[in-house]
Amino acid sequence: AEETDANTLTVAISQQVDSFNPFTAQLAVTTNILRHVYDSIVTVDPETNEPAPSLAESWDTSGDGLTWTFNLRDDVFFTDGEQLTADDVAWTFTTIMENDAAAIASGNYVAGFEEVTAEDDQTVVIELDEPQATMTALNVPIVPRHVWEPIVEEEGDAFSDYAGDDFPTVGSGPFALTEHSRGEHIRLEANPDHWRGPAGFDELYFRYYSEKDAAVEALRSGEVSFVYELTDAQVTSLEATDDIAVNIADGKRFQAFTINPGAKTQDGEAFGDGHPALQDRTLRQAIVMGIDNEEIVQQGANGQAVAAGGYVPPRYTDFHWSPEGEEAILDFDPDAANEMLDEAGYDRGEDGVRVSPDGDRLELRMHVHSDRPDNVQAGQVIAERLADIGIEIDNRTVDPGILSDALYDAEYDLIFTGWTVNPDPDYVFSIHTCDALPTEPGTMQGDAYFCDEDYDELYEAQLSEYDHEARAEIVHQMQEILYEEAVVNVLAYPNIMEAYRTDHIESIRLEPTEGGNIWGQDGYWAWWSAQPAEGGSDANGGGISTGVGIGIGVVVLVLLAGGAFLFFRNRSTVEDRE
Amino acid sequence: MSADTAPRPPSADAEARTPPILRADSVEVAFTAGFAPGGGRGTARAVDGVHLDVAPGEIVALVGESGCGKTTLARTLLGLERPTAGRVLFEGDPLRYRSRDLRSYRRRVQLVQQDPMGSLNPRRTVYESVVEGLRVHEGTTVDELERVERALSHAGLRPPERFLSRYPHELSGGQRQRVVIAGALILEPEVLVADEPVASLDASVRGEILRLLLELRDELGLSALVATHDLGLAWNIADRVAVMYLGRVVELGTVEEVLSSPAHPYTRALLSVLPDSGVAEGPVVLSGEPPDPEHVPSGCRFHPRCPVLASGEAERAGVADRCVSVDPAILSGGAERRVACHWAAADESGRLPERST
Amino acid sequence: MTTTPIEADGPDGAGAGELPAPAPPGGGHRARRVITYVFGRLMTAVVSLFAVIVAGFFLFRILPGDPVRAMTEGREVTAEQRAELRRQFGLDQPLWRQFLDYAEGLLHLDLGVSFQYREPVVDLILERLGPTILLAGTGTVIAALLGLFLGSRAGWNPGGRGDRVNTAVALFFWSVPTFWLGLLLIVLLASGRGFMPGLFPTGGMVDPGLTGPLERALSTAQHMVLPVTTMVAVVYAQYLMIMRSSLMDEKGADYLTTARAKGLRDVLVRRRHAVPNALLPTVTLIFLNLGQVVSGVILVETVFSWPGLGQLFYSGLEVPDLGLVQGLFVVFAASVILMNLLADLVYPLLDPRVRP
Amino acid sequence: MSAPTEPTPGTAVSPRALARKRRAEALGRFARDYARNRAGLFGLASLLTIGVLALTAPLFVDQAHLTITGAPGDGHQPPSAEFPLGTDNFGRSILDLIIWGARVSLTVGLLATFVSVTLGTLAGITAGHFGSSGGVGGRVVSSVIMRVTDWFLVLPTLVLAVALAAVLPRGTGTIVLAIGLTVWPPTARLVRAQTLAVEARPYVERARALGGGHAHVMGWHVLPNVMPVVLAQTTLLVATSIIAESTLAFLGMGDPTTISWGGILQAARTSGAISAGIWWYIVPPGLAIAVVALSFTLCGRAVESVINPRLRGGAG
Amino acid sequence: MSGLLDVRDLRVTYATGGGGIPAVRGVNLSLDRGDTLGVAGESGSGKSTVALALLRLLPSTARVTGDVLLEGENVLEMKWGRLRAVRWVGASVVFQGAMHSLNPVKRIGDQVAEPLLLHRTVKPDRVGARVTELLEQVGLPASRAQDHPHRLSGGQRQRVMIAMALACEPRLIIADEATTALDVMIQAQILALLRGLVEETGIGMLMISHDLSVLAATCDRVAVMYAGRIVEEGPARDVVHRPAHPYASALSAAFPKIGDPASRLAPRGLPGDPPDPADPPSGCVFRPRCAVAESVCATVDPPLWPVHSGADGHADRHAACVHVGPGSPSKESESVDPTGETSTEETSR
Ligand SMILES: Nc1ncnc2c1ncn2[C@@H]1O[C@H](COP(=O)(O)OP(=O)(O)OP(=O)(O)O)[C@@H](O)[C@H]1O
Ligand SMILES: Nc1ncnc2c1ncn2[C@@H]1O[C@H](COP(=O)(O)OP(=O)(O)OP(=O)(O)O)[C@@H](O)[C@H]1O
Ligand SMILES: [Mg+2]
Ligand SMILES: [Mg+2]
Repeated sequence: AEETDANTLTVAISQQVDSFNPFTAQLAVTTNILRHVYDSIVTVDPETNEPAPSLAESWDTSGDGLTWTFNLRDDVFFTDGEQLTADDVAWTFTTIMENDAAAIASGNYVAGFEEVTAEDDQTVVIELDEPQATMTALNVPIVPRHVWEPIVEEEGDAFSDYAGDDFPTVGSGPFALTEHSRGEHIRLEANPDHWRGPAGFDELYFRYYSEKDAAVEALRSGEVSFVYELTDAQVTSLEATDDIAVNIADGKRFQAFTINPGAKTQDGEAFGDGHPALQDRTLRQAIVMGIDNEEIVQQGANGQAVAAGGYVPPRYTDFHWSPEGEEAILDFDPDAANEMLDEAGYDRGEDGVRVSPDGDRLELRMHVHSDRPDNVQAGQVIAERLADIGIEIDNRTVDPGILSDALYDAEYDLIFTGWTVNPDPDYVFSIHTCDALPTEPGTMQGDAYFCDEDYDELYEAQLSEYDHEARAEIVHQMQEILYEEAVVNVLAYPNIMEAYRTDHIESIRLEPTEGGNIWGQDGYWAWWSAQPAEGGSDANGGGISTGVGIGIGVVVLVLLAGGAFLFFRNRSTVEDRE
Repeated sequence: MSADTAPRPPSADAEARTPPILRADSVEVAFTAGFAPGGGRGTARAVDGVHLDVAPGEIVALVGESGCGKTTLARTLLGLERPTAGRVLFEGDPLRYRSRDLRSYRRRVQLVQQDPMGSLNPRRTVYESVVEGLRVHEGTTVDELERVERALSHAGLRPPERFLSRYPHELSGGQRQRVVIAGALILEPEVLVADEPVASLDASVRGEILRLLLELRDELGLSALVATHDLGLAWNIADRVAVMYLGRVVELGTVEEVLSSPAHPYTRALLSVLPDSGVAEGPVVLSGEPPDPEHVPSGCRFHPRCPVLASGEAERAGVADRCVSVDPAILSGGAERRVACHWAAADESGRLPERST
Repeated sequence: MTTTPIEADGPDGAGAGELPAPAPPGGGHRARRVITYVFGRLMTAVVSLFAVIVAGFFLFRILPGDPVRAMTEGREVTAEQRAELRRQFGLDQPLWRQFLDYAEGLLHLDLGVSFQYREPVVDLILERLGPTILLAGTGTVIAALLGLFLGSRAGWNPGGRGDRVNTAVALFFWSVPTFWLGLLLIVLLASGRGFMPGLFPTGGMVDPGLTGPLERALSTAQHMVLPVTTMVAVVYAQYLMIMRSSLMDEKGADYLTTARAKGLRDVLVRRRHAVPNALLPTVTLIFLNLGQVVSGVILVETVFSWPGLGQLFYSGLEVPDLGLVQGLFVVFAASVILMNLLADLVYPLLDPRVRP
Repeated sequence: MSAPTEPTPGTAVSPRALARKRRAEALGRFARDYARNRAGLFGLASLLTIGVLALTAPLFVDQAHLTITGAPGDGHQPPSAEFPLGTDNFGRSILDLIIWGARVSLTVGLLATFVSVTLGTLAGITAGHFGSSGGVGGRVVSSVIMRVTDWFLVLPTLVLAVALAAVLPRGTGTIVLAIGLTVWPPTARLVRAQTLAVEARPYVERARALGGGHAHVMGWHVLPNVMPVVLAQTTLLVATSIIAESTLAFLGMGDPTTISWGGILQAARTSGAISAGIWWYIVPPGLAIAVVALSFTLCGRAVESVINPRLRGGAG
Repeated sequence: MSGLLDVRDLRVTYATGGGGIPAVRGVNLSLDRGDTLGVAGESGSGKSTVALALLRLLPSTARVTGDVLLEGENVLEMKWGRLRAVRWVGASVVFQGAMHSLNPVKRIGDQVAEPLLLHRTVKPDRVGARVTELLEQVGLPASRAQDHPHRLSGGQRQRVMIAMALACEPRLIIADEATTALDVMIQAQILALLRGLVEETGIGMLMISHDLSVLAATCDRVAVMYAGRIVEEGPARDVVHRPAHPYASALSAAFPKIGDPASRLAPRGLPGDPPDPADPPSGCVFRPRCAVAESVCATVDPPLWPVHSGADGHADRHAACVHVGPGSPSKESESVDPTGETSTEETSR
């Protein structure tokens, strides 16, 4: 039923749109889409995963690392024909810095900014308060000032509620947003004049499916061309399906559980009700040794994950660290763990559960997100395994809200967590500094009440270390500390599983090329590079046209109704006598 | 308005000999009909000032056409309805409406309802329905079964075993009526208030039941108030008759007096329409709208339909004006013959109570 | 969860009980009585609504979890960003203050702002109301018609083959979870696997990219088939059961013999005489269900990605988006109250015996 | 048809023994009548089978096989001789899971139904009784109960259940409460309507004229007459409750670590079994719920036909 | 046999869980145009069953045999379509308990109009006028057509039923206890109305009542039923005032006569229990309660014998009692069929 001969690519999404205001949109789906509408000054190289030029052709740093100069391309035009200049970049950053309402989405990138100025049309200078290692990962959408300035002024305080729904949007990216039907679909049209060259598809549709199984069925029927966040069962079955290609990418996410080491505020005031014995590192280490990450991968993720060691997923080869040989003191070894505990005076009680030297029974609460199947399953495995080393787990698989309350009130012993790691891992490390501890109970920035001076020093050092290799080395050391302290314990890196129709999409670029993913790239490579398959990508490819469908439906209904009617008709003539 | 509100029995010594066991003392019952919140649609004066006595061992028939308030009066006597004015006296004491008092009162005074179809719980067997009163007052007793069987055979359901485990829908209308009667008699009440107890029975069965009532009266001294529109029933068993019209007793006296020589035009009309009444003038079918307790006519409440007034006879007797404008006094309830009619009073003044001026 | 069957009584139960004695015609106060009646019902409705608003507000405040934390979970946000969000949503205010603000907003028909969509809840709801009414309305009407139709047949001849088959089928569908049935239907009829062609779309309301009104209408119709089927299958049993029992009660009525004696065919006896009477108890049920459809289609809408209020609620619940969820709560409750009010007002028109 | 009590000639029995005997006889009669209803027997048999299987599950289901680490098979194995209903994503036997899950599902279904039917019946009868015959005080009681009922009726059931489930500590008890406390209002309304109708019958007035108090009227007359409604409601609510459990799980309010039919369905759903075509994971739990619900309905019908004198002796 | 109604050997058996109940056991009736036939009898003797059987309105549990000839056509063998055409046009019924016989949610006018439209008795545009005419005929203002039944009093509803019964100008009206529930005043009005109708239009009327005085005053002939049989049949006045059958005389004697000193404070009933229809006594079913029973009554189930009464000796009266039979009770007559019982058991359909 498609009328235009435009090439259309349809993606099944499962998240609703919060806002298309690039200053406030936070949800993954919207930031992902906005990435195709607005360029950022730097991007990620799909081959190497390294920072790569985008709006900025090149950049320089001053010696102290506090002044950054970005040189912009001169061939970038917004879709309304205006040229993108340094002024637009400076205005965008400045607005985020100065306007609280505009800082909701990207405020973290400008936290250390002192000032942003447009030196000339093609040069932007950013002054920093302190060194900031994320300067080459400034994933901030650059908006046209001439469009947004009036909006910001007009909306004032209400700017955060501005939905950015004046379509088509004006941006410099490879696509323009042209339609949004809430809860149904989002339409993007290719920007034919994009400086990188036009995208392969003329139109992108993001169709909303609130039920993942329905989305997979839609892929089967050809209603959509791409589905992400698949389960292993779905992958197995889709792999065997014609015209469908499955992409299993290295995970960006780590799945972890943290152990309450005794929650404290920044002033050192203890709060919460974590099990006191957990302040003992030996116990924490024994717990980690009692858990087989490999088994979690097999049972919890049905093999679709990689067992973890360090903190950063292996996909980021430079920053990834994994305990090898001597370092691997916490590998799965229940015997050793038992031995350690015996030595440390954790004697088994009559029921086989150990008691701490202080006389506390080792019955530990474990909070698990009930809405994350992989966590639920991993939680069950952990509970069963820890029984082997004499620790009883009270498995509390709960609503995320309850879990989050338990975490912030420090009323937990073991709790699940997990982060998606960006190419620049700064943020996920920042949350374990002592600064992330709560100023008063309930205000924690991080997720583990972890505080270690050595770690903090290393963190500061990596921030100002602009040499990539040196920085990676520091990052490795930080991971080793995290590993040994056994407060933050990474279990696995779940694979990213997605599938697309090969009869719709001829080719598509992964990021990174090896083991990379399609959905949720840090750049816009996938949809920009996707090429339509020969024979067209009719959205109804696998199905039957609307008319026929309705026809069949009506016929079936009429038959059913008629059958029922006749059935009763017969009877009622018999029964007529009464 | 009325000089006669406090009943003053003319023959006090007759009263003293047999003080009434049950007495309605200027009872009024009004219903505020309508269900809309806050919105009534007028008041139906179903019983509008009735004095009535039932002496021990006496059977009083309450006759009148449909809707005149017989059932309402009967229910009021049992305390099922609270009078809006006046009171009910039992053995000279006013009826109290606390649950405990009502309970012991109802141990001794029983009601037989008008509608035998509805008076039995369709999910209870005959046995359960009859034993209900016993259970309420005495709990489970050992001789329950015998008492139920005795009550059933009394009521003419013989042999009783044939009926014990039947459900109401397995009975004929007459049988149901008799089960209800058995249920009332099992408590061996002193007073029976029966509302159309034999309406749905054919003549032969009806006779049986009436005989039973007379027997009980003779053997146990049962008193009864029987509400009915069947004048024959009054003739068959009642000592006295009270004729009701639109919430008032309009004529009162012994059965012979009232039925043989009716004084009130309404009573006359009632008797005249009986198919084989043999009334010389032929049946007097009353015309006009049926009486409506929400709109009680002024003056004599019967005057809009009164054949005596219509025929001009009242005019001739010189009471026509009074008929239209003056409400005859409420009759007192004693054993005397009384009529609430201006015309009859003018005609045979001796029979009438003191009139209001 | 499916709604439970209701055989509600008429206004104040008057429909079920014995009725007051007939009033003679020509009551001059009739108009006033009607007004008093309507006014009384309105007042009750307003009081209920108020109670619901208060309940709704506090009910969701006691839900565990912090919406701002939940919204920013897994994202790289700073404490300032969180504080800003909290300030924007008014969550930094004391509870009573929040309630007063909320209540004041309600007076201007302002249900507050959705946390995740950052749009006035009223706008969001209005946007989704149409699709929900379309889906739920169609479903309820079909379910009611089907249920009443089959129920009247089953109840006319209880214990017969038609009765047994029909009630068993209806109860089977009543007993299966909505999402289970919905997903099975998708797999069987929409995905085009095996030899079955994909007859219907797997979700959504209209194919994207269609512009012509006719095209869109057809596409919507096609999209509606599966969700409506699911909804109907799951709920029609209660109409069937109620109609059935109500008709069984009515079956012995004397006026039916009158109708037969007049020479009416059996079908007409049922249709013209028995059903109108048996319908009375079901009317309140239908209205009550109509009120609940708005909230009752959460599952269907979620499974079939139908852009309606149910789906909105589901998405709001995940966050939890307090503004949205409590706004929807008020709307859901209000729709039930409204429909109950309508039922109260319509009932007397249908049953002459309870006219004020 | 036998008389309710055969007199025991000669022996003097205490009233209590008599009452007990009569009750036993009534029960026996009930059982005999019930036994004549084929469909009812079938329903009862299937319920009993499921119930017994659930109760004795620990005897033949190895609990270790129900743990993830102790799963006996490979993930997603289709039905085979070893696993008659195949395996789930961990390799646990789905048949075992279903049998084990019956424990929680039946508990939830029965208890929640019990809670809501009891609440609804009590509220309905009280409101109906005092509304029609309680005098001013009674009418106040009645209208208070009805307002509360209306209020609950107006609240979206699901929403309320979700809120309750979220606030109370997780567990089967919470689910029971969340369901039981939210689905009773329709029952209350229904029962009240019926009570009002019954209260208007002359036999209630007769009971009062006989001296019976509130308890007598409610227990002896109203209760038996609202039983059909209550029964019908009960049979429908069993299904509703079991489904509600899975619906709560669907909305993320359940406890995914509990093995219940709803939980299995939900696990199947989250593991993508439906679109992966793993029908043996998704179909059996759904059917199990339907079978229990249908069995209850059959039993309910049979009980109704036994206690309703008009349906007695009719077609079995 | 060209009478309006001719019922021959009508038998009705209700099937119940505990076996069949023979409610009607061989009833013969005949009625001519312009005649009124009264049926009296004990409660439960099968009067209503006969009335309903005439138009095949009995529930499906009832088994009916015999012939019901309505204007020569056998109702029991009619096709359904033909039967429906006959209903209300050939014969109409005023049911026992008119209160419940009207549909509570339909307007009076519509209910009266329904058979008119259905049988196309009058042109559709004349229906309104005809309804008005009918209502006025029974003394109701035309404006009442707009009312629902609950706004009418019992007497008024009864009159609506009668108006409805007259709608299609049927040849026969069956009035089943049309006045029992009413008080004497309304009863008198309705009886007057019915009598007038029969006289004016010459229709036939079958009137069922347990009030003998009503029957005596209204009917030409009266039949008395006992336990599913007609036990006496003859001119109304004779049957009521000089009954020949012992049951009829018991019934008549039990009927109270106001002013009759004999019945004053002495209600008369009929001792004994009515027979169990499922297990009737042998011989004459009335025997156990009969004051004049003889030994022969235990064996002979007497048919209707002619009773010679009055001077002319013309046998227009019949009674089913050995005492009225010709000659000695023990002598069998050729017209007696003592084995009449056996045919009850057989089923013909
Ligand atoms: N609960 C009530 N509410 C309103 N009006 C009532 C109520 N009960 C009775 N009435 C009215 O009171 C009047 C008297 O009714 P009641 O039942 O006492 O008459 P009755 O003499 O027993 O009539 P019947 O012979 O028909 O039984 C009637 O007009 C009736 O409509
Ligand atoms: N549906 C039925 N099922 C079984 N038995 C029935 C049924 N209807 C009537 N009977 C029985 O048939 C017999 C005749 O009933 P019928 O209604 O004809 O009596 P009737 O003479 O009209 O009595 P009444 O004077 O009370 O109206 C009764 O014994 C009754 O119990
Ligand atoms: Mg009465
Ligand atoms: Mg009859």
